[in-house]
Formats: sequence, C-alpha cells, structure tokens
Amino acid sequence: MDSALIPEGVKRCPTWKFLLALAIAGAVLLWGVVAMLMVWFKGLNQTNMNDYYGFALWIWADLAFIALGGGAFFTGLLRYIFGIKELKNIINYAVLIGFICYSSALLILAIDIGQPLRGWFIFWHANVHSMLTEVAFCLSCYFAVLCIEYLPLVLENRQLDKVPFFHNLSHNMHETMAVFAATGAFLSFFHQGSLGGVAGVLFGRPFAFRTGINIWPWTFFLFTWSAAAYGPCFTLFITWLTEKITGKKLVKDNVVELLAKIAGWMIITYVVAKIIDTVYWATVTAPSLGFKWTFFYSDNPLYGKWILLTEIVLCGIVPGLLLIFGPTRRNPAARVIALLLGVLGVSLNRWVMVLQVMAVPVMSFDKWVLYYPSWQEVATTLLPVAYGVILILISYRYLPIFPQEPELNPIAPYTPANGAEATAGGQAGDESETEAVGQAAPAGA
Amino acid sequence: MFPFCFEWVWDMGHLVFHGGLWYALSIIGMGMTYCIIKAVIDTRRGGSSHH
Amino acid sequence: MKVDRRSFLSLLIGGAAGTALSPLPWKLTDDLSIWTQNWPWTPVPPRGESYYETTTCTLCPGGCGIKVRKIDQRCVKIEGADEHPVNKGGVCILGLSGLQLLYGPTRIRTPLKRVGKRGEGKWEPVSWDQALTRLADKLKEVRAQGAPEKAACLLDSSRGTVGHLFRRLMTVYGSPNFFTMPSVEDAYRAALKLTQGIEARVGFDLENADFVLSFGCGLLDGWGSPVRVFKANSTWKENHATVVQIEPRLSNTAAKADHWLAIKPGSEAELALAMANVIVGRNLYRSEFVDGFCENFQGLKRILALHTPEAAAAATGLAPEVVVKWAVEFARASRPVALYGRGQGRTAAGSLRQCMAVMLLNALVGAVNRAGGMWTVPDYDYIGWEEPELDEVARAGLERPRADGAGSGKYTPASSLVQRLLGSGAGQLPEVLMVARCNPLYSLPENGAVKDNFDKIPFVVSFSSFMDETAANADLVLPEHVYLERLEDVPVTAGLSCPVIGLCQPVTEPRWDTRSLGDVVIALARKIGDSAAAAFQWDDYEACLKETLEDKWDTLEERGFWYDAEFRPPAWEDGEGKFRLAGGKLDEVLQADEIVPAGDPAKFPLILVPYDSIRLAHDYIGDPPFMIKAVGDDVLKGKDVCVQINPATARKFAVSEGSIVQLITPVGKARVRVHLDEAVMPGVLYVPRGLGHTAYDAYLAGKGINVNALIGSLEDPASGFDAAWGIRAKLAKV
Amino acid sequence: MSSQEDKVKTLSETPADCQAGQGSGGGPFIVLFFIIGFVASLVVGWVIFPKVLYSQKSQPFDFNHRLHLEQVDDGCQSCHFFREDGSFAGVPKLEQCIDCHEDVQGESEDEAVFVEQYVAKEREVPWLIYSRQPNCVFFPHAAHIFGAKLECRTCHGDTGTSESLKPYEENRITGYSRDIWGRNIAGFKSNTWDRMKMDDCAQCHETAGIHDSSVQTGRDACFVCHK
Amino acid sequence: MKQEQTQHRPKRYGMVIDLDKCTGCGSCMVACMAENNVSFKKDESDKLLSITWMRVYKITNGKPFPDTDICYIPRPCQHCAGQHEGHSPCVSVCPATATDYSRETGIVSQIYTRCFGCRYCMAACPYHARYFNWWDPVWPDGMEKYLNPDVSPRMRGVVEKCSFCFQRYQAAKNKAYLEGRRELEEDEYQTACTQACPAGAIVFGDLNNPDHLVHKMVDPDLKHGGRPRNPEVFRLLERLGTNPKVYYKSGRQWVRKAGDNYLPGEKPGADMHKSHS
Repeated sequence: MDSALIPEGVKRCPTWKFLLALAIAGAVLLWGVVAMLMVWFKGLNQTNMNDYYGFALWIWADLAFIALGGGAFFTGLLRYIFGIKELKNIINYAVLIGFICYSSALLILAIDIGQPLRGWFIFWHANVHSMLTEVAFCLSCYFAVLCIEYLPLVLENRQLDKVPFFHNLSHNMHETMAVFAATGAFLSFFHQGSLGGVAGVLFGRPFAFRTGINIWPWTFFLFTWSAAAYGPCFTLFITWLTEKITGKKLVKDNVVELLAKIAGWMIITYVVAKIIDTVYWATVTAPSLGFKWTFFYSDNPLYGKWILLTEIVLCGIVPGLLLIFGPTRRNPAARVIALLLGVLGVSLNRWVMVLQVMAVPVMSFDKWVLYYPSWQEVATTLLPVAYGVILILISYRYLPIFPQEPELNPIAPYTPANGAEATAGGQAGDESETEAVGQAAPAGA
Repeated sequence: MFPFCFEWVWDMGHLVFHGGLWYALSIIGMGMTYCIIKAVIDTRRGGSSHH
Repeated sequence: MKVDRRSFLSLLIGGAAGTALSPLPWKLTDDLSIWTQNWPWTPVPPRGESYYETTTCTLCPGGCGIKVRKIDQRCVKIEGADEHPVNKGGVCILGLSGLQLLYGPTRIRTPLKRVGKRGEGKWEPVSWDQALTRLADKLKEVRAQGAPEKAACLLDSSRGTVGHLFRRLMTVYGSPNFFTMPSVEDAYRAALKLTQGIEARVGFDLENADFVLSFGCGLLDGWGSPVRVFKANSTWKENHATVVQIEPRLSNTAAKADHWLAIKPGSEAELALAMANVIVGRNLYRSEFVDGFCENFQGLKRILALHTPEAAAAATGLAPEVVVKWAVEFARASRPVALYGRGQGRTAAGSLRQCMAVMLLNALVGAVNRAGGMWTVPDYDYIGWEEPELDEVARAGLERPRADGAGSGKYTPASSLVQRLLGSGAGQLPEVLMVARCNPLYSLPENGAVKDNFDKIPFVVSFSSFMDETAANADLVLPEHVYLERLEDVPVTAGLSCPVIGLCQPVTEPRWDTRSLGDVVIALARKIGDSAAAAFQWDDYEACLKETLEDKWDTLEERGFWYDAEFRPPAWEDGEGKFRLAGGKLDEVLQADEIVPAGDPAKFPLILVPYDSIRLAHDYIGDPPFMIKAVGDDVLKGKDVCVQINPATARKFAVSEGSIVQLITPVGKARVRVHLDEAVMPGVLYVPRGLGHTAYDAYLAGKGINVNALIGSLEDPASGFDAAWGIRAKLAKV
Repeated sequence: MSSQEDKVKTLSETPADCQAGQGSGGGPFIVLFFIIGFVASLVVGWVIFPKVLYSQKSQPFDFNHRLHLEQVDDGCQSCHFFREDGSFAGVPKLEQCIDCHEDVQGESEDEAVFVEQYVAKEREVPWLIYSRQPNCVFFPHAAHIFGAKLECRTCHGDTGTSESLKPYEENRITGYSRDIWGRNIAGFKSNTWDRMKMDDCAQCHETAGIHDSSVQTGRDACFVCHK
Repeated sequence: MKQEQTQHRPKRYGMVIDLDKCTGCGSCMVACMAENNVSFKKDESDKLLSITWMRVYKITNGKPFPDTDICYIPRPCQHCAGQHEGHSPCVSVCPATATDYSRETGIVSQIYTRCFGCRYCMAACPYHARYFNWWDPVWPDGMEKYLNPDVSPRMRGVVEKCSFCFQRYQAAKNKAYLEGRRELEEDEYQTACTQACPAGAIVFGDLNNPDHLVHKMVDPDLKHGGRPRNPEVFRLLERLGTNPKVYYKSGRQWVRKAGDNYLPGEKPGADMHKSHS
C-alpha cells in the first residue's frame, strides 16, 4: 500500500511487518516520551542525580552519541574533501546515523537542563570562555549541516523527487555538498573537541583535568581524534547490523574495508596519543595536585583499574590492530568484533570522563559517591535509541540510502549469491532495537 | 551572541569565537541560499535541465 | 482559484516569514523565559521597611538577648543582641530557628477540647472562656472533695513571675504538688545546701578560669547558657587556658578540649574522689581556703583514703599515673575550676555523689567564690508579693506530703522529683495535672512508664504553644503565646556568674488566638474564685509584672535586660559561713553506692548511653526544620537514627556500617542504623536525645527514636534524683 | 548521492504529472497566497499579539501627581522618601497620606474614594506599580540619586507632573508591568524612560562608564543590580 | 572614565575561620539558611540533595579510640579567584554568564534568573559549594512570612550558592550613599554566619585592607593569589590553584593536612605553594 513511496529497484518487507516494527519501537519511544514529559513538568527531581552527580547517565549518553555520530563528519571529510570516491556508497548512511545521534544529543540537552525554557540563554547570553558554550554552538550549527546533508536524501524519495523544485534543490545541494561537508568538519572538530574540553578544563577535578595548548586541554584533541576514529566504526557496525537484519548485502566489501582500514589507523594513532596523555597525567599532572593516579581507581570495583586497561588495550589497541591488518580486516567476524570493541571503547571513555569524574572525591575528607539512574533517566536515554530505530526504519524503507543495494540485490533474476545472503538475515535480533528492525527483515529476501 | 547583547565584549575571545561561528553560519546560510535560488531558477527554466 | 497543496504551502511559508518578521515569536520566547523567572508558585517576599526589635530568647534556659529583624510587620530574622551580657551578639542554632516556631504549622491556634480518645488527635476548638471555665470547674470539683493536693502542676522551672504565679495558685488552692522538670541545677543546688547550708544557685566564672576540668559537662554541646559558654571557650583558646574533658565519648566538647580523658561511663565520681585524694595526699590543696574556711577536713581525708588513684584506675580505665598527673595539674593551676555536667544537663539532676565530689575538688583548690571559680549566686528576690490568705481547705492540703516525696525524709535535698512520680510511679498520681513549658511525655526517661502513668491521670491540661506529645495527650489545651509574642521576665540562671534578668517583649502581634500564660493563671484564679481570686488582684499579667519589677522595670524596658555586672560572691573573709567538707548527710552522699546501669550484663553485653547534641533540641522545643536539616547524616539517615558504635565492638557483634539493627534494652527496643565511630568507647552505644518525636510536624515527627523510651531511671540513694546515665543493651538483627 | 540513473528514470516516467501540476497551480496564485500569509501574520504579530499579551487594569482610584507636587516642599522625595538606612520607601503608605487626608480635602471623587475606602478602613491602597522591577533586581535608589545625582525623570519620565494615572497594563505571561518592556512592542525607545529592561540599565551604566568590575563582561558585575 | 574606577581600591572580601574555636554547633548553617531564604524539605538527611550554602563538614584524624580527634570545617562558597583574578573554576565554565566574578569585591555571584540549570559549575567546583534546586521550594503554610526580601527565593531548576551575603553589602552601600560616603567600615558589611557564630570563630573583611582583621590574621601574599603567610592558616585544596578567599586557621597539624591532598609519604608544605601552570 506504500509501494509508491518505496525506491525503484529495491524490495521491502510487507507493510504489516513494517508497521509492527514501528509499533514496537514506537512503544519504547512512547515510554521515553512519558519520562521526558515527567522530567519537563515535574523537574529533574525525577532523576537520581544529586548535587555531587550533577552530570549523569544522560550526559554520558549525550557524549557517547556525539562520538558515535562522528562517523558522519569524518566520512564526509574523507569523501568530499579528500575525495575518496568509494565512500559515496556509505556516506548516506553515515549522514543518517549522524543525524540521529546529533538530534538525540540536542534533545537530551534540552531535557537535561533545569530550565528548558531558558535554554536559549546559552546562545544569547553566551560566555565564550565556557567549553559548553562552544559545544552548544557548534553542535547546533553542525546539526544544521547534518540536516542539509540529510535533506537531499529525503528529497530523493520517489514521490518527492517528482516535484521539480525538490529535485533541483536536491541536485544543487549534492553539487555544493563539499562546502557543507567542509563546514561540518570544521564545526565537528570544535564541538567534539570542546566536549573533551568540558572535562579537561575542570582544574578543580584532578581526575578530569589535563594540561594542554593555550586554552585547549589535551582531552580537546583526544575527543576529536577518538570521534573520528570510532565514529566510522559505529557507522560500519550499524551497516553490518542492518545487513544482517534485512538479510541483504547493502554496501560492497571494498567500501567497508576501506573505511575500516582508515578507522584502524585512526584508532591506533589515537590510542598512542591517549597512552601518552594518560602517562603524563598520571605521572606529572595528578601528582602535582597531590594525587597518586591509583587513588582514582581505588574505591570500588566499578571504577577499578580494569576500566583504564579495557579502554586502552581491549577497546583501543586490539580493534586498531584488527582493522589495520589485512587478514583480520577482511575476515567479517574479526572485523565486526573490532568494530564492536571500538564502539564500546569510545562509549567507555565518555563514561569515565563524565561519571567517574563525578565519583572521585577531591577534598581529602569528602567521600566517593555512587549513583544509579532512575527509570525516568533510563527511559529518556532509550528514547533516542527508539527514535533512531524508527528513523532508520522509515529512511531505509522509503529513501535510496544504499546506492549499491539494487546492484547487489537485483529483484530478478534470482541468483544463488543473493539467496545465500538473505538467509543470513535470520540470525539477527537479540537487542530490543534490533528486534524491532528484525520484524521487517524477511521481506528483503 | 550579538554585539548588542549584554555579555558581548570586544576582545580576542569573542572575536575568535564569534568570528568562527558567524563564518560557519554564513557559509551554511549562503550555501543554502545559493542552492535554493539555483533550484528556483532551474525549476523556472523547466525541470531537470542539468541532465 | 484553486486552493491546492502548493497554495497552502505557500500560505504557510508566507505566514512563517511574516511571523519571523513580527515580534511575536521573539517576545514570546523572551516572555516565556521571564515566566520561569517569576513562577507564581515561588514566593516573593514583600519589601518594606527594615528595623529591629529586641527581646529575650526563652527557647532554652540560656537567656540570650536577641534582636528580631522585621520588614514592616513580618519577622524575618533572629540575630543575637550585641549589647546583651549573656550572649554578646552570638546566637545559637535553636535561637536562629525561632521564626520557624512562630510561623510554623505546629502552632496551636485556639484553645482545644479533646473529643476523641486521648492522643487520637480529635479536638474541638473552644473559646478561652469555655476552656478556662472547664479547667476551673475541674479544679473546684477536686477541691470540693477536700483533696486539693490532687491537683498538680508541672513547669519547666519555678523561676520568674509566671513560675511564681503558678506556685501561688497552687498555694491558695491548697496543693503542695508544684513540680518542675529536673536538671543538673537541682544537684548543684542540693550540693550547695549540704556544703554551705544556703539556698542559692551555682554560677561559674568561666571566662576567668585557666584550667577547666569538666566531668562530662557538655560545655560545647549546649550546657548552661550555650552561647556564653562558647564565647568562654574562645576566650580560653585565646588565653591558652587548659580544658580537660572527662567523658567516654569524643563529644564536641571533648574534641575541642586540650585533653580528652576517655573514662568508663559512670566512673566520674570515682575519678573526682581519687583526684581529691591525690591533691590532699600531696598537700596540693589551698590551705588558706581549706584550713581557713572549711569544716571537717579530717572527715574528708578519711573518706578519701579509700579512693586511691589505683582504685580510680580500675574504675575508670585510666592509668593511675594519668589520674595523678591531672590531679596535680589541676591543683597547680592558678585559677582552676571543676564542673559537673552530663551533656546539657537538662534531663535529670544525676548523681548527687558525683556533683558533690566535683564540688569538693573546687573546694580543695579554693575555687569557691573566687575569680575563675565556682560562685554562690543568691536567688532572684524581686518577687515580693504578699503572702496569700489561705482558707481551711488550702491549709489542710498544704500540710499533706508531696506526691513525689521531695523535700522530706530521704529526699530532703531535692525540691522536685517528677521522675519519681511519673516514671517510677511512686506516690499518688494527681487527679488534675497542668503542664506548662515542658513536654514530660517526651523528655522524661522511662518514656513508656511515664506514658502509662499519664494515662492514669484523669485530667491533663497543657498550656503548650505547639502540638507536642504532652499536648497531644491532654484533655484540654490552652495555648500560650510563643516567646516572640509575649511580655515576661526571664531571670537567667544556667550557670551564669552574675544575675541577669532578661525581658521577653512582644515583637509581633499574636498570630493566633493564644494568651500570655500569666494572664491565663490570673484568669483561672478568678474563675476558681474565693481565696484564689482574692490572691490575684492584678488587673492583668502586665500590671503584675510591672508592679513586681518596679525598680528594675525602666531598665528592663529600655535595655531589654537588667544586669548586675558588679556582682561578686561574698568573700569568705567577710562572712561567718563555712564550707562543710564531710560529715552527716555529706558522708552518706559521698559513700553512697555507685550507680550501676540496669540490666543483666550476661543478657545485655553492651551499654547504651544517650548523648546531647546542640543541633538537636530535646526538651520542650522540638527541632525546627532548619535545625533538623543541620543534623548530620551520621546521626540521622532517612527515618533511621544512627547508633554510634566503636568499630571493634561492631566487629565483635558482626554489624557493619549502615546496617539496620534492633537496639534492645531491658525497657524497650527500637530500630536503629549502625554508624561505626572511633569516637566512642568500645562496648558503649550512643544514641542522641531529641529524635523520635511522634508529635510536631512532618519535618520532625517519625524520625529516629526517642532514646527515653529505651532507658530507665535509677534513684540516687542519697537524694532521690534520677541518676541513671545509661542502661544495659544489646543489638539484634531486625 | 544515490545513483542518478534511478532519478532520471523516475523523472522520465512521470514528466506529464509534473508539468501539469505546475501549470495548473499558476505562479501568480502561489505568490498571492504567500503574500496573504505574510501580511496576515504581520498583522497578527504587530497588532493583535500586543493586545492579547497585555491585560489592562485600572488603579484603585485616580491620583494627581501634579497637584500634590505643587503642595509639597521637597519635590518627589516629600512622599517618595529615603529611609534612614538608605533604602527607598517607594510608594507612600497610608500612614503618610493620612496626615493630610484624614478627612476629604477637595472635591475630587477619587479622594472621596480614598478617604472612605482606605483611610476610614485603615486599608493600604493596592497601587499597581508601573515601574515595579522583578524580585531578582536590586535597584538602589540611593546610589542613583545621591551617588550618580540622577533625576527621577530619567527613569520615571513625566509621572511627577501627570494629572491622572494611566491604566496599568500587565503582561499576562510574565506578570510584568508593560512599562518595563516599554510601550513599543518591538522594544524601540526614544526617551531614557521609555523602557526599564536590564539593557537600559546597562546602557546608562556604560555611558557613565564608571564600572567595569565584571570579569566576564567587563561591565558592572552581576551582583551590582541583582540579588 | 576608567580613572574614577581606579580611585577607590578594589576589595577582596574574604573570611578566616578559626577551626580551633569552631565548635561545630551549626549556627552558621542556620544563620545562613535564615538570612538567604534557603529552602528545606521533609527529609534532608541525604546530604547530596540538601541545600546548605554553608555546610559544616566533620572530619576525623582516622585514629582509633581513644586517640581519635574530630574537627569541624564550615564550608561556604570559597569565592575562588583562580590562577588569574576571576578565573574561578565555576565562573569560567558557566555557559550563560549566570555566574560572575567581581573585581571590585572579589565575590563570585550567581544569578538565579539567568541560570538555566546545566550544572556544569557544580561539576567544576571541587568544594561542592554549589547546590541545585531539584525541587520547587516549598514553605509550610505561613512560614513564607519570614522570608527575607533582600534575597530572592530560587525557583526549581537553578543552581544556588553562598554569596557572602551580598545583600548586606548592598544595604551597607545604600546607607553609605545616603551619608555621602563611598567606602564601608569593616563592621558595616559582615556575613550572617560571621555575625551569628557564637564562638566568634569566623572573621570577615577585606583581605586587601591591612587594617582589617582578616588581613592581619592571614597576612596574605597578594602577589601570589593571596596565599597565607601565617603558618597556622591554610586554604582548602591550595594545590589546585583555585585561590579561594576563605581561609582556615588551626594549630593542629592533622587538620591543616586534611585541607589538601598529598602523595603517600609527601610532607605537607613541601609542595604546597607550587601551583600548576
């Protein structure tokens, strides 16, 4: 019944399956919306945050989303500025994922602040010395860029494209995309960095504080670098997930491997920088403030030294090497493991830079604090996930996101290769988000 | 955000920050304006002339 | 013209463009944020003229002068009065919270008559006339039976015109049963009577002392007049005076003292006597005082002979050398003073033996009526009313013994033993009990027994301003003004070295239909009629007050207090008086048995001791919200009170920080939260006084436990005072 | 940048639809609708919105400033005086008015209302104050009058010589008097007393140029005017 | 223009708290609450959710009974000057300029109507001197009568903190203006906690003014961020370079040591005056 909207040359699942998937994701979304409204109307007392844990789950989710959405700017940079043509086959999806991550991040910020109706003060009454101001400006501007990058894709919908104006607009935007991509990269550099700066400039918090260049602490550069390194991992990982769920090959291996290789080198270089930073911090910065680095990992198992090891070795060096070495990179299983480790690694890094910063006491007579989120916080954090699933469901169904899809999955004639890939789709679906998409899967076959 | 805002100061920090900001914003703005105007003109000229 | 989709879109775009160019979205955005800045449900305090009015704080016996900042007619802040001799501008945490009592929700707004069962909380508002008539009828009824002694009243103290009006009323009515709440001042008074044979109070010239030996006296935990003692403590710091605190727990006083002697609880008397032994044995006593103005030094020597440092060491847990060392340092100091206390000292008089032992130390070093020492301060004598005419019934009633036995026989040293009456249930319970300015149902130990005895009293009247536990269990409530609304004299004792009378003056109109307690007594006497009415001829309480304070009134009205700065205790050289060191009743007191906490040590391996904290008001006034907010989370967490327990003891009994346990004593049990604290002695559990209210507001009620429900009373064999300092206890899993 | 081949195909399939749609709508109408939407929203925004935003309230009774000013010796401060602690008393209390108005003095109806409704009943007059600043503002009259030697008129305009009180307009959302934002909905002003927003304070402070204590803004620190 | 500004000497209002005199009675906390319209809830025992501009910390020397010792540390906002005047940890991070540092008084301000509740300043403050209004402030019926009109009550969703009772400075200035003065006497501007402290443990005044008691007690090295030259005086977390204007005085070594962090084996004072760049 919605066949008129489905792109030419591809096949989609029956409407009922699509609607069912939407309904399931929608239910999670609704739960999140209820929590969001409770927070807006009743205030932040709906959360388990407190005066010590002023930043908590949301802010972590916010930082993680932005880091993971970093695939959009970095892939865009590679595609449009460095002119790596192959990446055009994955850039659409990178943009979509980025769009979801950034819109979610903005929504979370709007929920997180105590006075949402005064949110615009951050722009109007901006204190330019605050890293958060930089975040807010660059985030909003870059979100505008992402809208601009996403818009032509929307306009390529079969029906919309029929309108000449939209068709032309879409075309023109594609033509000028390099300019937007460059601006986006510029903005991303600053907001990814300033998110790192948010923690790094806290000279009252020795666990977070880093020295740096001029006003920019080392975390500024590390955050940008890590977003560029791990963002593509997330894009590739979601692409893989989508392929598994739809049971179709959507992006050619050479494209995936190319991006994976770049990500691998980025990760390795990042980890080297991170290790240098950590060593300097642990041996120079923190001791100068009276702290032995082990103190920061001393109170409870949740914030033990394992966290540093996991972040740097298991989720840094390991995925980096797996992606750099050809054989492991080309092995789909090893590649996916590397991608997943990368995604976890950057999320863990953001977790540490937000949650652990809050947990560590600074005054010698203060106490370690632990915090667990309220259901409202969990629901509000899942809201963007559900929203992302829905947007992917709709976009995948109605927009020509994967340029190589028709070629890789010709509707007819049937080829054994396609059939084999299709059956692989049945395996997907243990997370709730994938489950929702999973409903739509068999239709691809 | 604007020079007439209470918080505005004519100093290096503001010039660099807002310089960068407005530079980026104007690129985005001009880019979009260009695309829209060109799309209008293209449409007036009759459909998908670029093909 | 066809309105199609495109036209509609065009209309919308035009509308959006026009809207963006109008002030609407921008002003709306601005106004919405301004709305959040002025949410109508966030109060805006009205502006107005700011000025101060001075009065006296009566929330504790301290008698500080306060000034109330007002904005037009509203009271907005209480501050200390700079010129006041007691507090010199300082103000304590309770005094600062006073406005929450004035404006708080626990105020009783009108006279109330109970309609439901006792304590059920069902009341019927009645007029003052109805309420007073009802009380007067009840009193007349009891009197008509020829048993006026069956009416009793219980006050915080007998001081001042209001105390005396009540006493006068009881006298003309014919009841000897005028009770006051216990405090360590009772013990001091009794000790003074025994040693010097005079009726007077004890004051301490703290500011001039250079060595303070405190036997459990909570100097910085609210003892005496708290602000004055705090200031004295700062003076000690500046003058490098030595403060030694003797106490099993590291209280604030102990923490701030120069030395803390952690002795086993209950062994204070042993230590004091052993120190006296050392001082005497080493000839360190001031012979000009002991030889010149003391009697029966030999008798004392005989008694002290048994109290060797070694004996004290066994009792206290200190090394004998330590006992000797501090005895020597104390005696060698130029202006030493020893203090007897027990926290704030407002719950019980305690052991007379202990008080006496401390007083003897002062005598041995000559610190009696000398600069920096313990002073004998005469009672205020400004109440010179004519003796009332008594009728036959009254005379007969007054002949009968007091229900609590105080003042006669074995209990001669005591003037009021309300714990004996209401706690132990000794003596005849009254038929009518009038309670003013105290909350016996909460603040007397052996809380359960007190409650049972209370239930047996047929008619209880409360004059409380607040719905406290006693008021909640009364039959009739006649609410008096709170201190900020009333005019009254406040003669301060509280260990002050000089006499100070504060004037409590109304700084605000009465908020509710309440009355001044003095007026209530006068009106009540009139209602009773006959000789009672005749004894209360004043127009009203204000007239009575002015007449009574005649010569001091102008000073009082002008300055807010009357102060005899020149006061010095009578010099021994000038008088005939002697200081008796031993003999007779004194020997009996000094040789009385040690107070051993109740309970079988086999069943109850631990000892529970209540402690006082200045952040927890525990007598008549309950903690206002500000104060309860200032209580640490190591004292109160959620609704659970923390029991302080030494980590070693906790290990032994396998309880850990934060665990919820049952605290069981021979008289009760309660749910508490474990707090490990190195500040307390192993084997001893500490629970604060002031929590566990069932009455008052939601900010206080239901939090923690009333430790009085877990402890019993023990009668001091020499005086009848409640001398219990703790009780045997054990911990059990919930 | 999905494959352009697809697009070409899509387009070429339905060229007729497109052309037809475009032709029938007609350019002029589209522009007309745009203009209708544009003008209508301008009218809403500039004319209707301010009327809806503000509610009009009338004062308890009218007051003639000019008449009173002529009767007193000390100008505005005769009634709007400073207290001994340097704070400004603002609108007079009944207590002050009573000195003269214990009984009706003149023939004005408003005075009669005042005497009967307020003086006789000892009720304070619930004046609606045009220049009432929100609770977060600390405005020291003393600093401006004694320190900076400003005239009342600079901020309050010609209120002192007015003969009657204008209606009080209250912003329905914020609860502010309209005089804070100013009569002009766009916020333009021509006199110093036309608006009383923070920017107006700041403007004057900048002109006076004596304060630069804020580290953040180089202007007056926030706590100079806020509480 | 600027000349007139430099004519009157800028102040650096600060505080010295004598920890040996402080008895931990809590009067300062309540005086502050009463003066500054601090709200309260039914349960305030969760100190992570309890607004106390002035909070009294209880610290111990960690030794077992009976060698235990306790000290109380009253902690108002420290009004940090930072490495260079005004670079306080919180001021520099506030995105909406809701918190500011005054060069004229040295006071760190917080404007509740400007704050939009991002709580970044709370994350930045190592002293936990900043509190968030998680709930709407509610006073039991009738109690709103005692609210002080000189301090605006805060609404839900904003951060608040100690202001050194700035309203008292404003009031004192008002009086000075009326009397034709510009300068304030030492006793004209005192905070509520200073005034209330029954032990007289808190001293408040202008650190720049050698006549003021705070200056005499601290003997601040104004060239080095106001570092105390009196060896018994210290500041909390001196090594972080926050340069607070609240000083503490104690004769007890362990108390002074508790004011900062030291590496195992490191001696207090060795590195105390070295701050990071």
